Amino acid sequence: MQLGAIETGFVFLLAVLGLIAPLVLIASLAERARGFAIALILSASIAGCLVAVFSFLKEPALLLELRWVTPFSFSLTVDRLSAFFLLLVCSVAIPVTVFGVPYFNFHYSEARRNWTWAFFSLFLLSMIVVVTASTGFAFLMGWELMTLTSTALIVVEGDSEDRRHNVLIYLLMMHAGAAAVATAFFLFLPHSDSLDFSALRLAGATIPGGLRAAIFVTAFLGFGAKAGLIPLHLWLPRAHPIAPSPVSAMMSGIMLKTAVYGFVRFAFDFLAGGPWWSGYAVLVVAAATGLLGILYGISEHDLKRLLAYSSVENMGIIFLGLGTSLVFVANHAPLGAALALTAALLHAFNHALFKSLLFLGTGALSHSAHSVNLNELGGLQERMPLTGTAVLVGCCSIAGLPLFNGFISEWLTFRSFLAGSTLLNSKADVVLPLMVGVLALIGGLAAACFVKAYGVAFLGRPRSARAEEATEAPFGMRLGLLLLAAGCVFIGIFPGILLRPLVALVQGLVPGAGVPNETLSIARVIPWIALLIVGVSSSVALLRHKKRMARTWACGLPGLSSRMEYTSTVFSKPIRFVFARVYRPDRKIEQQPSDHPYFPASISYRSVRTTSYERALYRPVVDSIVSQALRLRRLQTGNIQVYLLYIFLALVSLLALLRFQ
Amino acid sequence: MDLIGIASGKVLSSFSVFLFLTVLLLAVARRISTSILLFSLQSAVITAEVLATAFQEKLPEAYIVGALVLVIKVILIPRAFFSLTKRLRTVRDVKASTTPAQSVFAVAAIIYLSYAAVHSYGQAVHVPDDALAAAVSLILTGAFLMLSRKKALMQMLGLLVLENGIFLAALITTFGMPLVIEIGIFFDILIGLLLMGIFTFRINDTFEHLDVSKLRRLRG
Amino acid sequence: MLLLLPLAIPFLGAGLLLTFGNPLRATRAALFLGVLEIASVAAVIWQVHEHGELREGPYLRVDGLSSFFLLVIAFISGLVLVYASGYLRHMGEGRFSSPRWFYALVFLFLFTMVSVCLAANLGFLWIMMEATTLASALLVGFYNTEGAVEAGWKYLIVCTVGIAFALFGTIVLYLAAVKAGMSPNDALDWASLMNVASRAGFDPHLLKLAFVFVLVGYGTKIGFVPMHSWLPDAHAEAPTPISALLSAVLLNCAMYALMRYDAIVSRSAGPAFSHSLLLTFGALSMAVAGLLILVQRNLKRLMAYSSIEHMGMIAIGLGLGGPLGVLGALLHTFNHSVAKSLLFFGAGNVRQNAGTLRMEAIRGISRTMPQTSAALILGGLAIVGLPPFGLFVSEFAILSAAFTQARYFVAIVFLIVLSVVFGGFAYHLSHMLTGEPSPGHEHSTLIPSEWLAMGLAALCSLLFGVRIPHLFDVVLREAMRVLR
Amino acid sequence: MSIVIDVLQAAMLILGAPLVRGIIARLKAHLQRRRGASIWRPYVELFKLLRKEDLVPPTSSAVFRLAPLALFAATICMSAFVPVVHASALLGSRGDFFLLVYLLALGRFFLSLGALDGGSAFGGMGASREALVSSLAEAPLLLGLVALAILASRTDISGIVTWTLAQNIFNISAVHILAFASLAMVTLAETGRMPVDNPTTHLELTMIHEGMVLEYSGPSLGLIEWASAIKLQAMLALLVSLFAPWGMASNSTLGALVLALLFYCVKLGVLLVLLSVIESAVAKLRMYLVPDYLGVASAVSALAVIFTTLVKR
Repeated sequence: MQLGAIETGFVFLLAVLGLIAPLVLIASLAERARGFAIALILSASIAGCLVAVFSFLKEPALLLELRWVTPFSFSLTVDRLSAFFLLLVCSVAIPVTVFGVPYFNFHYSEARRNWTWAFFSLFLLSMIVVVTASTGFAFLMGWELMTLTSTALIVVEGDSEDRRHNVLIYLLMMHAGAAAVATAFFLFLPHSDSLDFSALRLAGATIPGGLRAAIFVTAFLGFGAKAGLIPLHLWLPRAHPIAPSPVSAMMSGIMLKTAVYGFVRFAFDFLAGGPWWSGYAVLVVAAATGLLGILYGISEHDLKRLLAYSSVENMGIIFLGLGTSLVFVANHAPLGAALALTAALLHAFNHALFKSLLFLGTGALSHSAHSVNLNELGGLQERMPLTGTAVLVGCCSIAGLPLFNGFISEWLTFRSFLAGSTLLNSKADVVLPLMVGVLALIGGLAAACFVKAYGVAFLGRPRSARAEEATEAPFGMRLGLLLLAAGCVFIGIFPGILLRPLVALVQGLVPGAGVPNETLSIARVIPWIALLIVGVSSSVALLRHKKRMARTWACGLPGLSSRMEYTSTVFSKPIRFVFARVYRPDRKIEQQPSDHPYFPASISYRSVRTTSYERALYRPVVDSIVSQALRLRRLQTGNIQVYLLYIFLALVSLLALLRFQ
Repeated sequence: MDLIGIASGKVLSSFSVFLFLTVLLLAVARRISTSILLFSLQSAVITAEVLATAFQEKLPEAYIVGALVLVIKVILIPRAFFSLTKRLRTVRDVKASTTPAQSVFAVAAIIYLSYAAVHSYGQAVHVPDDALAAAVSLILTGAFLMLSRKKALMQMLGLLVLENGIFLAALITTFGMPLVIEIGIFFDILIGLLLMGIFTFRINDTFEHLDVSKLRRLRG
Repeated sequence: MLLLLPLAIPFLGAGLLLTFGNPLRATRAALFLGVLEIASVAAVIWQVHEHGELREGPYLRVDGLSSFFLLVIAFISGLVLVYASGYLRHMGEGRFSSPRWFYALVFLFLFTMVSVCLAANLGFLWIMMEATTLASALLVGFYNTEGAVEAGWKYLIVCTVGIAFALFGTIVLYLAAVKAGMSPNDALDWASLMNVASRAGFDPHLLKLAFVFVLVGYGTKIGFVPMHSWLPDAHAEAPTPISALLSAVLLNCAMYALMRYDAIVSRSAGPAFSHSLLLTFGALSMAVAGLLILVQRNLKRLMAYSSIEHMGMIAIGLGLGGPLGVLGALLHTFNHSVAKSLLFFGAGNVRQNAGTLRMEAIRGISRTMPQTSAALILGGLAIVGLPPFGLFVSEFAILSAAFTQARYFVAIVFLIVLSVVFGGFAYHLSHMLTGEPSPGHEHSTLIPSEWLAMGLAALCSLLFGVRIPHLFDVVLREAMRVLR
Repeated sequence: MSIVIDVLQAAMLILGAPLVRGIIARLKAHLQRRRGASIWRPYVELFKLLRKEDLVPPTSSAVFRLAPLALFAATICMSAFVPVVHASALLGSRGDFFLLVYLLALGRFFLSLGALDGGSAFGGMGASREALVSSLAEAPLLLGLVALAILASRTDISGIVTWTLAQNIFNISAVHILAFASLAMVTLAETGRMPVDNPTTHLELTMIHEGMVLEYSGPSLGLIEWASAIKLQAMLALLVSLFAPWGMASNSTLGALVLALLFYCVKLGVLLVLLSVIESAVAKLRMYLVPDYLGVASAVSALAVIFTTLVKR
């Protein structure tokens, strides 16, 4: 295993994250040692980015063989797809680490900080192992370690009763998902001798239809559970909000993308498209995920739950792209497939950037305003200008507005739907264009949701004393936020820099695909539009400069108070009213009567969303299993004669079986 | 000399009838002492069987095994049982969970079943049917006794009847295992009984009764 | 001559230990004897590695498979002795329940288990298996409480009945061998049976009958589901070191015996019959034990049911056969033993500190007993088969074997039960670890012997998840060659 | 040469916008038997506002002053896409209609933020209603344009216009009619005209667009009014060029351009008359009927997309 420059970088990355950083952290007590370990983690992430970029260009993919160590073959390869996701993981890890240093210093005690950073580096390592694994054993090991380390990071935060319930749901769903992924891997075995990705690729071609469908379904279920697609999204709005903000940024930003990586690796690399109906299945689930995700997100007023639901929505959009690409592959239209896959992967990268930016923003809010409940914030743009601007960039990107990176990938997804109309010989030419409507609705609702999120949190009057005295976040936090915001804007205006390598990567995955010209046209026109908008707005800004302060007109009342402002619950009221069927709200209005005949002492209004997946889907399953177990427990009666009866019955039944066989 | 030959031939052909008799009597026995006596009678019949086959098949080892069976199962174990029942001072009743009529019906069914089971294997092993049937019925009756009798001592007795059945089956089909193995098995049975005795004393001290079906604290 | 050493040391040691009145000297003597025993077993394994097979008279023989199980017994009993030396400081001075009686019985129990692995003759194997039951019966009932006596009685009666059927199975096999023309005194010798099996015309019907009886017999000792009822009571009521020995070592010896018979039957009458039976019982045990884990109230009963479930997995591994299946089964035996002993040690500490094993009453142990809860977490993660630990590797092997042979039903049951058990363990452990510690528990840390035992077990489980040591790998390969 | 024409086209759209609004006001006045103000009044109003000073609430942040700029810039950029007299617009051939729609969304996004920053209840009310209306309006708008794009198998607006130019006037397919209907309904909702929102109202509870701009004054208000006028004309010009482009100049000779301008004015006049008739005849929809209105628009546009498959094959 000759160690070229890239290999040494990669080994350095693994060694630091896996061994050196955790050991130094757990063993060390001094502040200096922890600083050194964090610097190591940061340098490892930077090394990761460099390894990703260089190995993207190097033709023979980098291969790190650990077969001689582990009982089963364990090797890591950084081919083009892995390099892209490795870049995603490491490039988001840098700002999150930078943000994490001040955040954890303020929030955690000495010992807890050590443990958090140790698990943080192991969490990062597990994700890198997942995206660069090139054997089934390595992938599954990384996959389960990812869940374990993220749970450890959540549990280090604290252990109240409902946190335990949420962590339990998270663990159970992740384990069930991992079992599905393992099944998907193992189903290859009848046709391939080992679980190395190369063997799986070969086997993928010769697998008969039935098994191919089974592999696709289990892979889709397994990775769908990790991605948070609708029926399996239950854990996402429960696990992300209770994790510390940098960790939920990592979980939402990167961990969800490992599910996309896994699905792409299975659907495109191994199965080369999967059964013919695979695209439609993915489209249906993705559309439901996108729509319901954002609709649940709009009604939330805890910022972290809102962001968690918006992650569900964005995963819906990514899988819309993947579904379209699968439809194209099924209809043998490689160009369209390349376009849709590029859109999906780019949206994965964009979502990693702006979602971690928004979660870090929430971290900054919880640090300085000590609350993430939208109804208690307000007027923070004045008090935290830099954080505010960064979060504004994040909100614009996630709403998919031009000049920001969200728009580029949504635009490409729109164009891939439109390209679907050229598939004349299948139903796709109607289904795909109609998907434009679905994605437009999702985009519109997302814009409304994040107008509310940013507007209520940062603009207008502070709604609580805590928001009143909020001060700007420390430098480390602001640096992290600005790095990500810069990333969002840069990709938004110069998408070519990411689109060219992405198209090269996609041509590897979709055989026979040329360069979709949409990727070139957008890369040409967007800079001009950016120039035009910035030019016009700056020139007009120069023309008007006279400004005078004047109190807002309050219809003659003495003065406006923050209670007169629109809170987040009210802001989403029209949309909640229109989509009432999705929420089935149960509304409670209580009035405290007072001595005055006309004016009650106080009126409180409470509207709770009653559609709960846990009650409708998961509770019955768990209850039936537990009732079976209780029935079985009654068999253990405690009476020795019954035990002996069991043995004799077993013996007699076996003898009878033998007799009549 | 052929007198012994004739006697051994007689024993070989007719011992299964005696065994069936003891099995039926065991089913109806009400008191522990009668059950113990029946067990020793049963063991005596088996000793005779062992000695007869030893004589017929000219196997010197079988004589030692026969002596062992005689000493342990006919004399030693019943005496130990009687001293145990005396020392434990418990009600001498067998505390059966099935009425005598039901027990007899069950044993009859067992005998029929053993004949049916043996029929298919009998010719594969070309051994007289009723001998093997007697062994199998002993096994099944031992099992039935353990299932239906609630007394700890009776469970031990059921176990011994079961082991008698297995020993007899081994004897009939293969004229006995190598000597060391037979001795080892007897040694194990003896120690097993010793331990069961210890446990019965402990049950008696802790629970003041020997009713096994009441031991139901460990559930779920 | 070398083969007699591993037998003589525990046997004579047991007698010797009885003379040590003072508990401290008894512990030190026991540890010394333990070291001697491990050294002798290591010597035997080294010899087997040199010469492939060791024979001592008609009744003692060691080949690759038995040396593997000897390794497991030596390692785990070493851990248990180290843990017991610290654990016994709480033991009172009863007539039978004093440290010297405890150590004597433990070494007697060890003697019986080692002799099971050394048995060449299947009859001798049965005798020693019955002896293990007898030796451990007193240990199960050691505390002389109501529960212990009841558990002891049930253990003794149910296992003896089970073993009696195994005797009948051995006799039928002996009959089949004699009918096939083998001489009486090597009709039960495993080695000669094996090399005769493929050629001679054993009557397949008799062999199947023998295997059925043996499966029910030794299955009772292993704890396959219909015959498992004694296991939770015995393992929960016994003192912790003993339940560790029972769960982690005794079950393996019974599995070892079953492996011997499975080898003979599958070589002569073809693997279809015996393997399908193993698969059925394995899957049944996993499913029922997996479900029961969800609703357990007592911590050690939870561990006992998890042992039944893992024995089911090993049976499935054996039932699948082939290089991967057997590798998975053997590796699983070792990994399970290590992880289960770690869990039992943790449970023992919890019992000492919390005074009870009812899981509702145990809360907040992560605050009162940080090291023990760390051990429980590591053990819990290992036992549910999560990656960094050895059990993940062996389950990976078994699942690969299952899928390679396209046995989808067994594989799906395997995976579903894994998830259900993971849910059960996560629920129970999280319940115990979190929450407010109830008033009675005071803060407690581990004493050096517990540190050594638990640390070693955790480290070993982690090590086997990443890299199987070369020495162990060699023994494992030889064991697999024997079974093929 | 074509660049000059495109810039002129854009300038015409931008500068002509207040005139369109003035004409509509004048037409409505006549319909209601009033004399109405002169059609040039919006210009006067605009210059007045641009000269005044900007009143800013103390509690608002920089976003309050940034919002009108962003809205104005986005609308200017949007107007560069729409061909008026000549098929190719400034950015018409390079960008496509998705870009156009999302530029509108950019402007709206910042206007809503500006409204929230005002700190009064009406800003919030206007923003939340705008959020509902615009999120529901985007789908039919895009679907209608997609239907046309599928027919023309081109996505850039100039491409669609040149394709429609090539068709003769009489083989209007069902898709065109459905697409026109849905786009017209969405234009009314998008530009805040009568059935969805009353542009001339002062009753806080009913207004959407007006509610958002209550806090603004001086140049900011001027920019916002101008931007909404430009948006109105651009949308109308889009309707005209996409569905009735005949008469547009094929070559860039002066005569053809003047003739095309004449045709455009006539077509626009027809639309303006239609618009003022609607605004005078129809009452404003109740707030929670707007989603049904937009639901009809989306259904119609979805039908248009489905019919494209029949037409194409």
